[in-house]
Amino acid sequence: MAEVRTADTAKTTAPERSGQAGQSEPAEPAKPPKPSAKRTLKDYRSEVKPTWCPGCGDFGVLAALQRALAERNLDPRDVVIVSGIGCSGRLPEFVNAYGLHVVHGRALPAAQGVKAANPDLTVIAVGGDGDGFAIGGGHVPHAVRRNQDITYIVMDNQVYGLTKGQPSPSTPTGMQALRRSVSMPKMAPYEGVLEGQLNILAMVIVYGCSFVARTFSSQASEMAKIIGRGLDHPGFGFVHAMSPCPTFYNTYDPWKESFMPLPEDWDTGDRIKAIDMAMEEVGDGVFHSGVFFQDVYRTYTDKLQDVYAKAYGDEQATIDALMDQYA
Amino acid sequence: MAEVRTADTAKTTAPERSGQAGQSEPAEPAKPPKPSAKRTLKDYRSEVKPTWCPGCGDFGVLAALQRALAERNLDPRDVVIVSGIGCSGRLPEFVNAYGLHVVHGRALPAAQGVKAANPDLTVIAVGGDGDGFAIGGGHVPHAVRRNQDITYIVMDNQVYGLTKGQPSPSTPTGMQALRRSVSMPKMAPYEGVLEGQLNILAMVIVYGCSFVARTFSSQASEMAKIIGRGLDHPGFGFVHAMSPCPTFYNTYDPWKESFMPLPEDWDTGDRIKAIDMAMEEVGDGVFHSGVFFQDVYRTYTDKLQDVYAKAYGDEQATIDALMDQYA
Amino acid sequence: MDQLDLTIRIAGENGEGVLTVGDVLAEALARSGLHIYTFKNLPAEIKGGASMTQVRVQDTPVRSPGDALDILMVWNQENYDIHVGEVKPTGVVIYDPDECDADESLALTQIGVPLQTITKTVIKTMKSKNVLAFGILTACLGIPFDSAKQMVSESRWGRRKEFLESNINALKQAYVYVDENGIDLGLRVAVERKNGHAQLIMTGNDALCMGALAAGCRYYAGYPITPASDVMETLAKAMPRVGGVLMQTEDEIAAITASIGASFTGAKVMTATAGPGLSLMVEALGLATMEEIPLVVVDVQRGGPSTGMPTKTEQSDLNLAIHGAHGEAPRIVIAATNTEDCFYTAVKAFNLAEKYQTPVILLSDQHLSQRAQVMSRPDLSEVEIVERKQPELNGSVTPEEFDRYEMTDDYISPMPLPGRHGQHYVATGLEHDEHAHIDYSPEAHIRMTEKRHQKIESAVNEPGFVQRYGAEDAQLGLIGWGSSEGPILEALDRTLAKGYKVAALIFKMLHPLPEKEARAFIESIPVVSVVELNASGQFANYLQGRLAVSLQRFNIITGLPFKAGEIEEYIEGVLQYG
Amino acid sequence: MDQLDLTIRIAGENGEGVLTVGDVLAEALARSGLHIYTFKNLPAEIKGGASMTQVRVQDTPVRSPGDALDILMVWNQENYDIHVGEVKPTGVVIYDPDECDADESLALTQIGVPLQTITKTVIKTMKSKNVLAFGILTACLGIPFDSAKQMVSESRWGRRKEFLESNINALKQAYVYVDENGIDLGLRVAVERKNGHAQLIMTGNDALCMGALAAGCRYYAGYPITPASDVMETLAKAMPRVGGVLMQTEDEIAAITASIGASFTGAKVMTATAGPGLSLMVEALGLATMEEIPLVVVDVQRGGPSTGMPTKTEQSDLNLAIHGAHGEAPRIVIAATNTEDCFYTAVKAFNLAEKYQTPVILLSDQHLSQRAQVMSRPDLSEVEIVERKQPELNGSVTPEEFDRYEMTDDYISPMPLPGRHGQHYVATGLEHDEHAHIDYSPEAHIRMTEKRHQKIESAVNEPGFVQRYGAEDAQLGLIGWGSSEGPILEALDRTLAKGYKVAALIFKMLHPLPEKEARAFIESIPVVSVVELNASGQFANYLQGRLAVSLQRFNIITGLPFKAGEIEEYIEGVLQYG
Ligand SMILES: Cc1ncc(C[n+]2csc(CCOP(=O)(O)OP(=O)(O)O)c2C)c(N)n1
Ligand SMILES: Cc1ncc(C[n+]2csc(CCOP(=O)(O)OP(=O)(O)O)c2C)c(N)n1
Ligand code: SF4
Ligand code: SF4
Ligand SMILES: [Mg+2]
Ligand SMILES: [Mg+2]
Repeated sequence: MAEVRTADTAKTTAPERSGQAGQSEPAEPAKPPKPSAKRTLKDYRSEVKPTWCPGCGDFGVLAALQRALAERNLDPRDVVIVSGIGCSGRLPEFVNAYGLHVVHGRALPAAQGVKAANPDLTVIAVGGDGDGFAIGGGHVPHAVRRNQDITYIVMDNQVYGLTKGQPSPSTPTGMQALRRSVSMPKMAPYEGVLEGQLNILAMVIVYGCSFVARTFSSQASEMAKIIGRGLDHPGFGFVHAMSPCPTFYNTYDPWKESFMPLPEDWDTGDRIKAIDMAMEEVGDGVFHSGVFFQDVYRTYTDKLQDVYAKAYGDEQATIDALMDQYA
Repeated sequence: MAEVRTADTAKTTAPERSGQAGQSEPAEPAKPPKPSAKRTLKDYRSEVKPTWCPGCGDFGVLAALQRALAERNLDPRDVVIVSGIGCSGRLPEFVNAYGLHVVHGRALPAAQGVKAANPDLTVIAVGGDGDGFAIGGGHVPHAVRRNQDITYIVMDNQVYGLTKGQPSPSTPTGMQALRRSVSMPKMAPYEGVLEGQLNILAMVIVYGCSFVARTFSSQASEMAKIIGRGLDHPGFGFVHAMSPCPTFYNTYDPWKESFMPLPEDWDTGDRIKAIDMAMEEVGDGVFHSGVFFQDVYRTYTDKLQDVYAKAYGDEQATIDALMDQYA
Repeated sequence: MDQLDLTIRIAGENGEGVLTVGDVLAEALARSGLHIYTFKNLPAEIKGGASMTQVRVQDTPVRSPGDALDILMVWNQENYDIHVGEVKPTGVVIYDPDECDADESLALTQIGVPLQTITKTVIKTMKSKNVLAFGILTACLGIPFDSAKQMVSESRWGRRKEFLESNINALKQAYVYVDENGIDLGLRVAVERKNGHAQLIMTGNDALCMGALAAGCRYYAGYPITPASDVMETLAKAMPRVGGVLMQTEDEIAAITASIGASFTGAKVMTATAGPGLSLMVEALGLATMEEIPLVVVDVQRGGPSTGMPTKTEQSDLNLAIHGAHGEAPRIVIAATNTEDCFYTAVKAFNLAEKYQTPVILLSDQHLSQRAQVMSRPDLSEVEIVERKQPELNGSVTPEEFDRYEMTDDYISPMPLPGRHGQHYVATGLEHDEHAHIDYSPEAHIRMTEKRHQKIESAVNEPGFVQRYGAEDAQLGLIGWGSSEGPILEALDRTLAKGYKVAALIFKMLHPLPEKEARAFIESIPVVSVVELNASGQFANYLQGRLAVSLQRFNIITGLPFKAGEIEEYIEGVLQYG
Repeated sequence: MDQLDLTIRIAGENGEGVLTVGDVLAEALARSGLHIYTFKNLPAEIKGGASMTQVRVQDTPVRSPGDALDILMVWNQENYDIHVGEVKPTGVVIYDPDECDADESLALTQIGVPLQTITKTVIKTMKSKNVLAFGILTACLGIPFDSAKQMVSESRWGRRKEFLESNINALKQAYVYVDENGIDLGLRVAVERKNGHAQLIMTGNDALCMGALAAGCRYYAGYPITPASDVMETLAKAMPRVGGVLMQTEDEIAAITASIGASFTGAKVMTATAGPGLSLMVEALGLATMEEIPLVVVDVQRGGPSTGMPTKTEQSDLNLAIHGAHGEAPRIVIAATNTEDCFYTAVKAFNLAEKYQTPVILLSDQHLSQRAQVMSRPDLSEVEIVERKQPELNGSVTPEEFDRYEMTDDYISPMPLPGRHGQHYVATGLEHDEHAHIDYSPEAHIRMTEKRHQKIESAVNEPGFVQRYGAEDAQLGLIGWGSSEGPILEALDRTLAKGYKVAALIFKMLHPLPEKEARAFIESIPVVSVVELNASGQFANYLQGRLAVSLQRFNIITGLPFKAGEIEEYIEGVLQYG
């Protein structure tokens, strides 16, 4: 049954300004992995078998994420994977960890709430190009502005998979779409997609994101590495995970050709160059993989420590004390 | 009373693929302005006196827009000004033209509907930084992608005026906000705004916008010129109209200092340079005014002509013909 | 001969082609002058999972998906196990003996046809397994080979000449197998290739699109969502052919506000969505009410709440459709009952929107939207189209003199259009006066609230939105709305035939509520029950709220449409024990 | 001496300072042991426009804004014209004769006080015009100069020492003027500076914030909107002081989904908004119902529909609060009645959310949220706080064995928290089974629909959400909800005193509906009328829908709160002619 106490004990007992909102009791002691054994990819496999089509790029992203988690030996209970709606949005179900599968387009706000309320958790947001840059596009700049320590993996197949093949904000404009697509003509049967194609990687850099990388689901170990670097990055990390949809927009062949690593001497500290590169590669018809940009700014959680220092110093105010201003 | 006819005459009689959706009858012949007289600013003044605070930057934007309209001698009946909610969103009320004052954040989608249904209209969307880049931020990239011939004027005061002084996505981060602001401490009383400041001008360029300019409400004739160029531009034009809110965030003094024109030899055709400039000026603490970038791409309306050519050629299909596929 | 009434189900792994067999069979039977009604039940995944398609065929219009099965064809064990319980005692199971074991203990006719093996060894083109299955079915139905051959040629299997030969071969093998194994179900379904022009085969969504275009819809903005996406997809093709504009927007909020923008200029506009999208549109719906802007919003209901069950059917968005708005924001809510009705109800939705200058929500549902039915081709010269009230052209009224929200006798005011009329005004979602100027005075708010309210209430007098059926001296009355009309009326006929005194009242207008008809029905019948596919009795509660009467309820929330048999049983239960 | 009951209104141009005069007067009277109740009516513009503030003062708790005015002070002609009609026959008008002409034909005591001129010529600091006006009022109330001086020193006018002298001078000039001109209204309001710690002066929004924090709220996400913004602003300051997190999000959809995310981890969360924001939150509200995530959403109602009348009050979001969701998504909807109740109802909102694992909508409104009232300081050791049901710590149940949505007796299942419990699971808005796995089977949908429904329905047994007042043998019963409690009860007392047999039933829980109490009340009284600030009778319709009874209605839609006198008149009208 629900527990009952009184309001004068409702004070958060969070130790030393952890910023953990309203968790008044300690966590269950973490179960260590079997003695001597580090966790493996299999430890992050859930009971649920993926329901994706055979050949879907999302299998690669799932495996890469599981591998990155295993390499970091994170306790599944400390990991929360948040997603919106889409084929890609089903990913949390297939991972042995906490998952929060919300409504279409709102993975980022939900992930921010999770992280804000408990900054000790490893928070990962995942979703599709439509989820993230059509209906959810308004949230991205603001998630970036808050720079919480969250990793956002966009599984970009340049199409709406779950709803069966409509164009997305990252679908190439015009006839190109027609050539490679099974279903795109349904929505754009005459001239292909009329709208411009968004350059989501460049956008995220301009928003001020502190970690921006691209990777391809067919390059499994590279992808695991990139996702891992995103997890390690202290701040909001964006991973542009290109992940083809063979059923509705089969881009495997062209993408295999157009993917290439960033130049060896790439300076991940130069934001302007990173934007230029992202803007220019479209014309050049290539996708670069690797970390485009990384810099460490203070996270939202860090800044909150300063706020707490000013707001209450050593000991939190009681509710009674707060009410004095109305006396 | 509502008029009644039958469905077999419901065919649009729009002449030569105008793309004017469902306007089956001709417009009332336009009333020419008084003989020999071009319209003046006053012709665009409505019965309603602006309700803004004395000294509000929005007065400058209103006058500049009215002047730009007058210079183009547009018939008020052919002009539609669309806005969302905010102090700035009240602007349409004060202009003698059609106006569509919608809900918060949705000026752009509404403006796109107006333009799509009747491309002969001059369509202007206006609104605040919060309206456009907080709640409405998700619509901007998509309005840009469609590249309809719409001019979008964002009246940026770096604050929420109408709701009395909360920070907006363009409010500077941290203590800076505190120094100049009357009300910002209400929302960020300890350390100022924790979130990063969005560079909305750079964002719009990265989205692929075909006309991007900045101007300052205190520089009235310059602003009228820039808005005019936006109106003349065939495609989606973005005007970043800096417009201080003396009541809640009085930025007149600092802005007067930091505004400067773009270099004389500025090449408006170089998108990458435009982005770099917009990104770098923040660090330099300046605002450049002028046209950052302009290029002419085919508009949505242009592309629709190709679609119509393929879809029906010379004569539109009848509904009966459409139903044949189900026979 | 008895009335023809066969319910045939084909079930297999999703993606294997069972759906195509069902589609082709349904179309072929429909083109042969018969009436069909399809019903599909798909898994949520794009590929894989058990999926089934069902065709009910009659020689008169079909009104519900069918109860128990006359013929079940299954391609594998999983589907055998799922479906075999639904076969009639007199029914037949056709199964693939190499893919599944039949349960010998069942008292059913079970016929093994090794579809997989025949395809592999005899036909040798795996793609033609569909056609083989089709042929087995047509042969079992007693359709002559030549007719079946014509069916295949005219189907999607005949479209690509290079495959036609192999497909005809597969068909032939089916007839050979049925013949050689002496399979005869005693059926002789009479088919005759009809010139299809008088009859159309459409889904609810198809019919709705055609109705919208016939009504003059020339702007559509939408965002994909199951099961409303095919409205947008159908219109993506059709709209440009009639010079209209279709935009796939970035979300549903953009879709509805873009539609409002387009309507502001005079275009007839529509957007279609399902529950989650309708939830997102609520704010803008209130705006359209406030600014008195015509607008048609189609909600293809699916299983809720939240993301719920996207591929299942339910009638559970009624509360939201009627009450989903902050403040007092009345709108018109109507519902379509069957495929043919989708066409006419779409036309009416536009007529209501234009006439009353208001948003109209048209409720459909997953089952209605996706099942195929045969309908008569609409005679467009008989379909009435209403245009919105506008100021006089060449009138001399200046903008200063003009009242956009003039208080007229019918509360409907002439609406000037940009580019067309000189009486420009600013439409605002803030409270305003007749002149469209912002006004928060009690007087303005009271007047405008009344205007918005009375205007909508008067729409209740529009004819054709409520219909009574059945016995005059009924002991039990059923109230239904939208797509449950078919199964209710079928159950009504069956129980009337058995001598029960029952009646039904079917609503196609939900808001404003046709109170007079509702009250008359309820007061004249001892027991009245509201039959709907939701848990809380949304329409029943709403009726009670408006009429202050007490009603019985019959609710099902399986995610599946009503079977006529379920309602029949309910009627018998109430009248025997009730 | 009679009971003290004075209604004082001060009206002038918005931005001129009339609001400050009202605020200081209200606070000063409250600190003097009196009860006050304020009421403001502001224009929508940030600056300019007629604005007024009103203080009603009594020596017992005040329940409504007051009917006609005892004292009206106006600073200019526009405000004289607007307000003079509301003065009691025995009332007094104080006007500035240099700024406006009094209508001599009125049978009122009208006193000219040249506020502007005195300020300019005698005080010479325009900023102190406020204090002059204040002094005129306190002098007229018969408050001794020394007491008034202490009031000014303790007010915002005393906070900055450099202005204090000029302000005290202005006060003195007021007393001099009143004295010299022999102004005496015969009032002798007894004031005594009380130690304020037992009494608090708060607005509804203030009290609501404190209640939320007392209940343990440690995460807030919100987006500014009138009249809910000050909830966020108050918490922006207070939340960090108790170690919580407050985020101003980019819109309301982000606010509610971020709150859901935070609650998923175990935090107690809240977001506050007004109608337009609530409309945008509808989709996510359904998600929280589906995933069974505790969440408090405050809706401060304002005049609707659409952007409507942001600075006016109305009770017109009830439909949306109860029915605003696609699919069947029940939630708890409660309403606060007065300032003090805002504190306790906020606590209860959290307790209900946590106990039932559900979203709770707490309805307030513009008037309730912004008026100031005196209340007793809550004794926090008496305030009960409920924590959500969680799995046992150190339990050995593995995630594979654990059922997040276990079917318990009370339909409420233990909820594991990330970082805390080893029983991780995936919360999903798709239909699921006990194990939180996606499941679209009829069985799972039926079970989970029942779970979500029954859980909420059982909350109707929570005590303290419905209360009956008045005569046992009433001839007329009034039903009210939320903030109309005060004026209804005041009208009840007045009419009871006159011998009318009336009773009232006040609801603070709207959904689930306390049906038993409602039915008992309605069945025991010949005429029952629902009193609410909306046009269509939203609560009346809903009651009728649930109870199938017929109810009378009394609705006002002026954008203003009920006056007790309006309800008194209604009661008398019904009982005399009804
Ligand atoms: C509010 C709302 N609108 C629409 C949908 C339907 N919908 C589900 S997923 C999706 C888009 C999927 O595309 P993407 O995000 O790219 O994911 P993918 O399936 O390609 O991985 C849409 C439109 C929905 N569930 N909710
Ligand atoms: C859905 C919704 N949320 C919130 C509001 C309240 N609101 C009105 S204007 C505004 C922001 C105003 O800021 P901005 O867009 O910068 O315009 P400004 O007033 O500064 O010109 C807000 C939050 C609203 N009207 N509707
Ligand atoms: S439809 Fe495309 S994205 Fe979805 S599961 Fe199949 S292959 Fe993957
Ligand atoms: S509040 Fe600010 S933005 Fe609004 S009218 Fe006043 S000065 Fe202008
Ligand atoms: Mg995608
Ligand atoms: Mg602003």
